[in-house]
Amino acid sequence: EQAKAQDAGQYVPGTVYRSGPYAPGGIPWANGYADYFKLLNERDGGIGGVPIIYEECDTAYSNDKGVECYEKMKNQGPTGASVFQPLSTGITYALIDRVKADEIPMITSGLGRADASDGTVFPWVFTLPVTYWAGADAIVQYIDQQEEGSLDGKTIALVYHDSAYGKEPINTLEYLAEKHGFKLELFPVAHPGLEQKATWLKIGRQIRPDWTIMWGWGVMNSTAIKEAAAVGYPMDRFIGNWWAGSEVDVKAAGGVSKGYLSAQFHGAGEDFKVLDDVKKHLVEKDLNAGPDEEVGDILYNRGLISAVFTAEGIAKAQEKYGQKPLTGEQIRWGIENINLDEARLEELGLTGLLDPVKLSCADHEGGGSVIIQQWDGENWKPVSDWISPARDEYLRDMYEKSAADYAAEKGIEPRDCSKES
Amino acid sequence: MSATDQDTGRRIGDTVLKVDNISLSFGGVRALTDISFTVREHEILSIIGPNGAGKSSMLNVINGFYHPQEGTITYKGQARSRMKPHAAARQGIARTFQNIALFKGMSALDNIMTGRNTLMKSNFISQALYWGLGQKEELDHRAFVERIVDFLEIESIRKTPVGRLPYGLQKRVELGRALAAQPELLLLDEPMAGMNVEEKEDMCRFILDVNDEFGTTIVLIEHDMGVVMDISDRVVVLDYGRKLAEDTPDAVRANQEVIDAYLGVSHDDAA
Amino acid sequence: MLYREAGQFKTSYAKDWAIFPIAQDRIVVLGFLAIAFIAIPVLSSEYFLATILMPFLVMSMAAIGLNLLTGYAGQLSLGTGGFMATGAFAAYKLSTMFPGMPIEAVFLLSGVVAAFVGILFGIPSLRIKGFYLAVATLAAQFFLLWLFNKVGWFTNYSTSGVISAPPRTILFTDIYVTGPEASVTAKYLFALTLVAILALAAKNLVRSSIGRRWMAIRDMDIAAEIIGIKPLQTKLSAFAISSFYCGVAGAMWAFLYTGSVEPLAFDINRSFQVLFMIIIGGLGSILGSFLGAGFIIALPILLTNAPHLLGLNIPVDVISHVEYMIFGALIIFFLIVEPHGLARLWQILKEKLRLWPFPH
Amino acid sequence: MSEPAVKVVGEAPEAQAATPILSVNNIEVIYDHVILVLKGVSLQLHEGGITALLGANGAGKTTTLKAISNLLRAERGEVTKGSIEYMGEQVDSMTPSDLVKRGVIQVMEGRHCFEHLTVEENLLTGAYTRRDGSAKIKEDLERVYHYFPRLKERRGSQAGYTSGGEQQMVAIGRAMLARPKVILLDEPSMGLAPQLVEEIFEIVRQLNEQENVSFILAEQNTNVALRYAKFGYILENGRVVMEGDAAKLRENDDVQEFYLGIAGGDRKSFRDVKHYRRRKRWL
Amino acid sequence: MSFLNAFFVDPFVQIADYPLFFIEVVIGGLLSGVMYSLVALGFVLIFKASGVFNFAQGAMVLFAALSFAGFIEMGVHPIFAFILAGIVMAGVAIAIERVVLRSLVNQPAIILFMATIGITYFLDGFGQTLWGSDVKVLDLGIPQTPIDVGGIFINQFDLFAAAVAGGLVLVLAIFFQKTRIGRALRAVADDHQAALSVGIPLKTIWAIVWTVAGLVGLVAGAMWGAKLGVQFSLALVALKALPVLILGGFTSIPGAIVGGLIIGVGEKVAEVFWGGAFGGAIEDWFAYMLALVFLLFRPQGLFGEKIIERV
Ligand SMILES: Nc1ncnc2c1ncn2[C@@H]1O[C@H](COP(=O)(O)OP(=O)(O)OP(=O)(O)O)[C@@H](O)[C@H]1O
Ligand SMILES: Nc1ncnc2c1ncn2[C@@H]1O[C@H](COP(=O)(O)OP(=O)(O)OP(=O)(O)O)[C@@H](O)[C@H]1O
Ligand SMILES: CC(C)C[C@H](N)C(=O)O
Ligand SMILES: [Mg+2]
Ligand SMILES: [Mg+2]
Repeated sequence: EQAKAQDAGQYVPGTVYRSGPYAPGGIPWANGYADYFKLLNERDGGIGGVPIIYEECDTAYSNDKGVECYEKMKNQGPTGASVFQPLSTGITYALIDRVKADEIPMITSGLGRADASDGTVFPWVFTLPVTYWAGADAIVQYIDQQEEGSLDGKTIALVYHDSAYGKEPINTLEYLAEKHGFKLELFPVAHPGLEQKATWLKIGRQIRPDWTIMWGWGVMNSTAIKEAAAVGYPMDRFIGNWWAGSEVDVKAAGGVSKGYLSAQFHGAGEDFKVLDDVKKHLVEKDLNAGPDEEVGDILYNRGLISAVFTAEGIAKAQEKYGQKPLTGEQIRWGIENINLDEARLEELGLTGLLDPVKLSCADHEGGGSVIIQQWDGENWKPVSDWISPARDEYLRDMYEKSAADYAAEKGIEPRDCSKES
Repeated sequence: MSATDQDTGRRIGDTVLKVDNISLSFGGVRALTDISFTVREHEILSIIGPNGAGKSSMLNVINGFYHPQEGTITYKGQARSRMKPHAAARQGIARTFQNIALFKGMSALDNIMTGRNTLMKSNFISQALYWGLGQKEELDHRAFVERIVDFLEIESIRKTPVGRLPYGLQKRVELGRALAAQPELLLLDEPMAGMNVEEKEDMCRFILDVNDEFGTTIVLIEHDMGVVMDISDRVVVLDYGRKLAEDTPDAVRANQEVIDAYLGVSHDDAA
Repeated sequence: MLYREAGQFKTSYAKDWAIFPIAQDRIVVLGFLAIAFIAIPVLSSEYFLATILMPFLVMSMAAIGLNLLTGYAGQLSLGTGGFMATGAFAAYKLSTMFPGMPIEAVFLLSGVVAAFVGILFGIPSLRIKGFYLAVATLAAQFFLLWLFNKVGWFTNYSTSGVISAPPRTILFTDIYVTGPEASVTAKYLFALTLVAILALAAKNLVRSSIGRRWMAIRDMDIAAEIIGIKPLQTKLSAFAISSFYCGVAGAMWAFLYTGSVEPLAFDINRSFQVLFMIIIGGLGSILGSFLGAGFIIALPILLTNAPHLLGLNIPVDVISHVEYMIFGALIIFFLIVEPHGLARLWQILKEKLRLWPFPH
Repeated sequence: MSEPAVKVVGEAPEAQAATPILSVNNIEVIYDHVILVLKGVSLQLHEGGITALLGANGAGKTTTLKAISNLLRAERGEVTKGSIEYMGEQVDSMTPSDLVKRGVIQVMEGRHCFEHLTVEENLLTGAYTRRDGSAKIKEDLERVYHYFPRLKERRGSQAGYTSGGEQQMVAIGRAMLARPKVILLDEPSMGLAPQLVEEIFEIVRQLNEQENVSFILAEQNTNVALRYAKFGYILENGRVVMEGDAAKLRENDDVQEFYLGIAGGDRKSFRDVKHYRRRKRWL
Repeated sequence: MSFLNAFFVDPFVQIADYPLFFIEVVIGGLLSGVMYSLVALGFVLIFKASGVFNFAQGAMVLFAALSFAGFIEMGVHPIFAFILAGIVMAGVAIAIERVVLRSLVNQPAIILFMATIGITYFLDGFGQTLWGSDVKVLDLGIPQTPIDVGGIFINQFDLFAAAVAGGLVLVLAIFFQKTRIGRALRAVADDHQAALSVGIPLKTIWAIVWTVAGLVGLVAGAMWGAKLGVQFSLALVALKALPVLILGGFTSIPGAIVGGLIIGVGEKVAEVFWGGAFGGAIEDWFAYMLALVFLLFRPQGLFGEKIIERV
């Protein structure tokens, strides 16, 4: 690593998992994440002329390995690690204190703790473009549309990975159940989720909820889909969140998964400009990290988008601090001022792949939106427009309240955003 | 020659242990049928009999490891039909085993120290700190155990893991462990099996010494007639769970039934 | 330096039964302590402290705990993770319910809580033995984890079920040892002190009567009972004390190492990990617990970084797969070389050293 | 290491007829890489011979036998010097099972029955390497029962629950079922009732005479051993200190003193042996 | 109060109200139980035959499945792929005997157990290095859809699995009936050294047993793989087999089946009807608690060999 330390460049750590029980989901994400930085280096020679030094460390989706990777990489490169994106809510929790102490920003795109969207309490954590809470809200909005606006008396089941991750949406859903008057049934699934027969017998044969939402990951997803089919539960009323809606999940489950729905915060497929570039600059030169046909897969795209956020943060920061390797502290400012509007998305070739996002000192989520897609046996097809979660209505309040509690427990003095430049 | 006319200070007192109509069976196997005999204070009583006669089982009954279906054991005046082995130990009954039952993972010394566990009272805190009573106790008992070590002439192998010791020495260590408890009643199950004459002589010496120095009562199972006849005061003969005889060595030796059932003809030169 | 006890006469049993009867050993140990307490904090990098030494210390503590139970008392247990979790959550509850309570007390008390839980799950050991018991202790493992995961009370009703250490200082000082403000060095030294003291205590236990009772039960429970050792008491005391250590280890994990945990951190793999440590390190050996922890914790990290250090550029997945293979191979290798663990290897080395230069 | 001068009583084994079926040449055995146990042991067994291996506890008898039957490895012991030949072949190249096939079987010290198997199953395991059909095996089984009627009574019960002596019988019977040429008997008399001891040695004699089975007996019961053996070796901590005709050995004074417990012709009582030592230590 | 109600009243009320559903749950339990048994069988084989608690069974299941699926991906016809995978497993078994067991003869059970853990790591790594960590879809052409038997849904796939397991047990039973081998196996389990001394060739015996265990693993892997897709997580099914194992007894082949069924039904019924009272996801610990309860009455498991206590 000494060698690397010399040549100037922006060091970007990749805490990914290509091994362990969750590797099947971790790998495509990691490939997308890696490819985007390679693309930047190949196509534009880095960001603002500063080449990107991208290095991976395998966390195997385990918290302590994650911490170890973090500690190992945080001081690498000329200016230290620029941004961490631990692909795990568990690791996120383990790092929250540390990134604060080490002054390194952490992006948790579509994962992590939702209340971290409150930038006043969590200056170093970013949840763009959507949190699990927002996701849950969007899914219910979709269901509400399908039910012509009357969820009253309906039953919605939540099947969730019984961990920090899976529990995230619960309080939101409870709130909404209250509000819409539907009945919420909870079904925790113990890690790793190989065995769900009981759960699905109950759902499919006894409770027969009108809709079922899933917060799953890894083998749990395909198992759930199979068992759902085995008890004859209708796929088109079964909605997974974005970690339970990738090709791996539906393919592993086989034919029965036709009609299965899932919520995404980005588009699927490969007809996006940025992916053309990937093909042109990487695939054709055989520089891409994974198999060629993977480009355009849900998780690949998500990895790539997550990389976009990192890159965009760095680019923004360069506008203020100059085109050189930057410190985490400076990049934090950059991310906080990300503004991916239509124009910028166009510029980056992301149109259609991602909905606009704009962050601020207080809002670290940036108002991304969610789209529901359906598996038709070959591909994911959008079945809704971009749904924007009801943040102003209540989510922000929930964030701030929860964040305030956290601040109290930790003795954190929330910063005053009016004073921030 | 029998032991009653011995010149040592040893007095054969009255009954310490009384075995009444003990019957024990395992599923089909009748190990003991209606056995009765008594053990007197300070005496050396031998139990002999063919293999599978029920000798070891008898000892197991006495120290509460086997629970007889019928009969009672009266030890120091109080009768019982069943008790927990560790309770028996606390009442002063110690024993050695036919198939050596040492604690293989520990040194000879530690094995013998375990023999004193019933006498050690300090709590685990003071042991953890190795301070106060904990330490004192350790050292006192160590001192006592050293006497046994020295008595059994096993100084040289104090610290050797018993697993590595040859059979004969293991037997000796086991005796040491039993002695460490300063028992009133000592049950020995074939202590001399697998020893050569010289070693047997030593072992006899130890047993006799224990018996007349500490006045320990001894119940001995042994197949070497030479030994049995020489050192025991009385002999009980079992045969397939039944009692054939209970008498002095000489009488037993003379008893035709016993000869047929057990001794065979050539026992004299067998010793 | 030659390794001989020649010329060192033990004039009293007290001396003979000192932990390290041979002078050379004493020196070595003191040397180690000096390094651990002074040299390392000064010299070593934050990464080394935070990600190798901390888990090493924590797991050593757990390993000692399990070694008392399995290595000394012969009760195979796979509930370690559960007992660690108990310690962790107890520590969290204690320190949040009684903010005034000094952190030292929090650690010890959480150990005590774990001890009681340990006793509870130790009861079956009376009837159940060997691998059956091992798998039975898994009941503890799974139940406890489920409990902490389910019952909001343990996490003060945090939605995520993740607990994180409140900032606390050492008694009579304002040095933070937990929470974000705590410096790695402070944490390290604190952990080291805990481990050093408790390791010593463990050593004392196993070489005095209670330890001998455990080993007796381990080596031959029937004979043990017949010579007057009460199985119930002995086994439960083993479970209690062992769980105490595991509990403290758990608290250390949550408060000193990761700083925040969800129950998953103590899942069954943790239990197995600790078991590996004591087997590789040496059953029935306190030293072995450390060696084992070192082997199981440090080795994988070393393996992961090896290619990096060698300047090779191997994709991470290959690395971690190969790491698995090498790790497994090494375990087997060491078992074949010395089934009784690294500690025994060390012993044999010493014996050879004693005989040196003669072969036998 | 220097071979200690072996005191030979009677003619040396070489002088005996034929070439040895089994010969151990100056072997050295080490346990756990450090514990040196055999320091150059040599002995021969002749076709149809019965050789007694005598010696105090820890002398190395068991170790010697295990070295021959190749069971040492399982105890982390190894032959570091010397060689062992069975019918001209190096033993160390064979597995124990090869040896059994070739006719060398050991009856281990301390019985080692398969406690979960019934007595009969235990016996049958002895026939594992045989290929001469179940009929023959059945025959031999009956033969064993004929020798040990007690076993027939207990045939159905798990070996783990049989008495010490019964287990000893099982161990010996098990070996007999392998129809071996050479049996290595480790302390066969241990824990057996006197008349049974005699019986067992009678069996040894019969097997030896009728079926020409050769034996090495590691024995503590020197008296009996020497009565049945034809030749004897005496081991003292890892070395052969004396060897010669059984008959001659029995005459030998030291042997009488230390191994037969006979002083000045007649047996001294166990009660008053070494009284002086007792006095000495208890004053 | 509400808890007591949810615990003592509701479940029974439900069962009474929807007997059909209850039956359905029981059947579901039986079927998943069989799947556990498939894995447990491998454990039993090896334990019975060598007294080794083979922690690597899970890894072997994974490795076998990976090879199987891998060969298929290479375009080999499933039948041949299966045979090839079988050969691979035999190779693994022999390698294990050569490298590991042979050198650890006569060592305490716990040491051999640890060795199998080493094997586990190695196989996990090796398998993924060879075949990669992504999910391999394994389609045995067995319909996944349920069939409706008088209002009760039964998953055809599970039925098929059950049939396979049944057949397997039969085959194994016969294999062990060949008394000479069977007896030798049990002898080895009791006392390695004694087994050696009577001429039982440990090496061959072990090679055989591990091969068979490997094949059982292959079958289990194929079934589970077809169910979940072949991926690392397959190795974790071993955890589901453990309670089955203790409950049935480490040494009993029928025990593995019966244990599986009991655990299966037990945990499903508990989860479905009592899960609510506890807030769900009680399956895992319930399985172990159930096994524990059985052990308290039979410390050697339902069908295990009696533990002999003698002095
Ligand atoms: N726990 C047990 N279960 C079943 N049978 C038993 C048990 N213990 C002893 N037996 C049987 O009871 C009989 C007597 O056994 P015991 O060990 O007392 O004989 P012994 O007199 O000691 O013989 P030996 O001199 O050979 O030791 C034997 O037939 C034995 O098989
Ligand atoms: N597995 C082992 N590991 C270490 N040392 C051993 C081992 N087995 C035996 N020894 C040592 O080897 C020496 C000889 O043992 P061996 O058992 O051969 O003696 P022996 O003549 O058979 O004694 P006995 O008559 O008591 O059986 C003993 O001193 C013993 O300590
Ligand atoms: C991060 C994603 C891979 C989903 C994962 N289960 C989590 O922790 O949120
Ligand atoms: Mg007996
Ligand atoms: Mg011997």
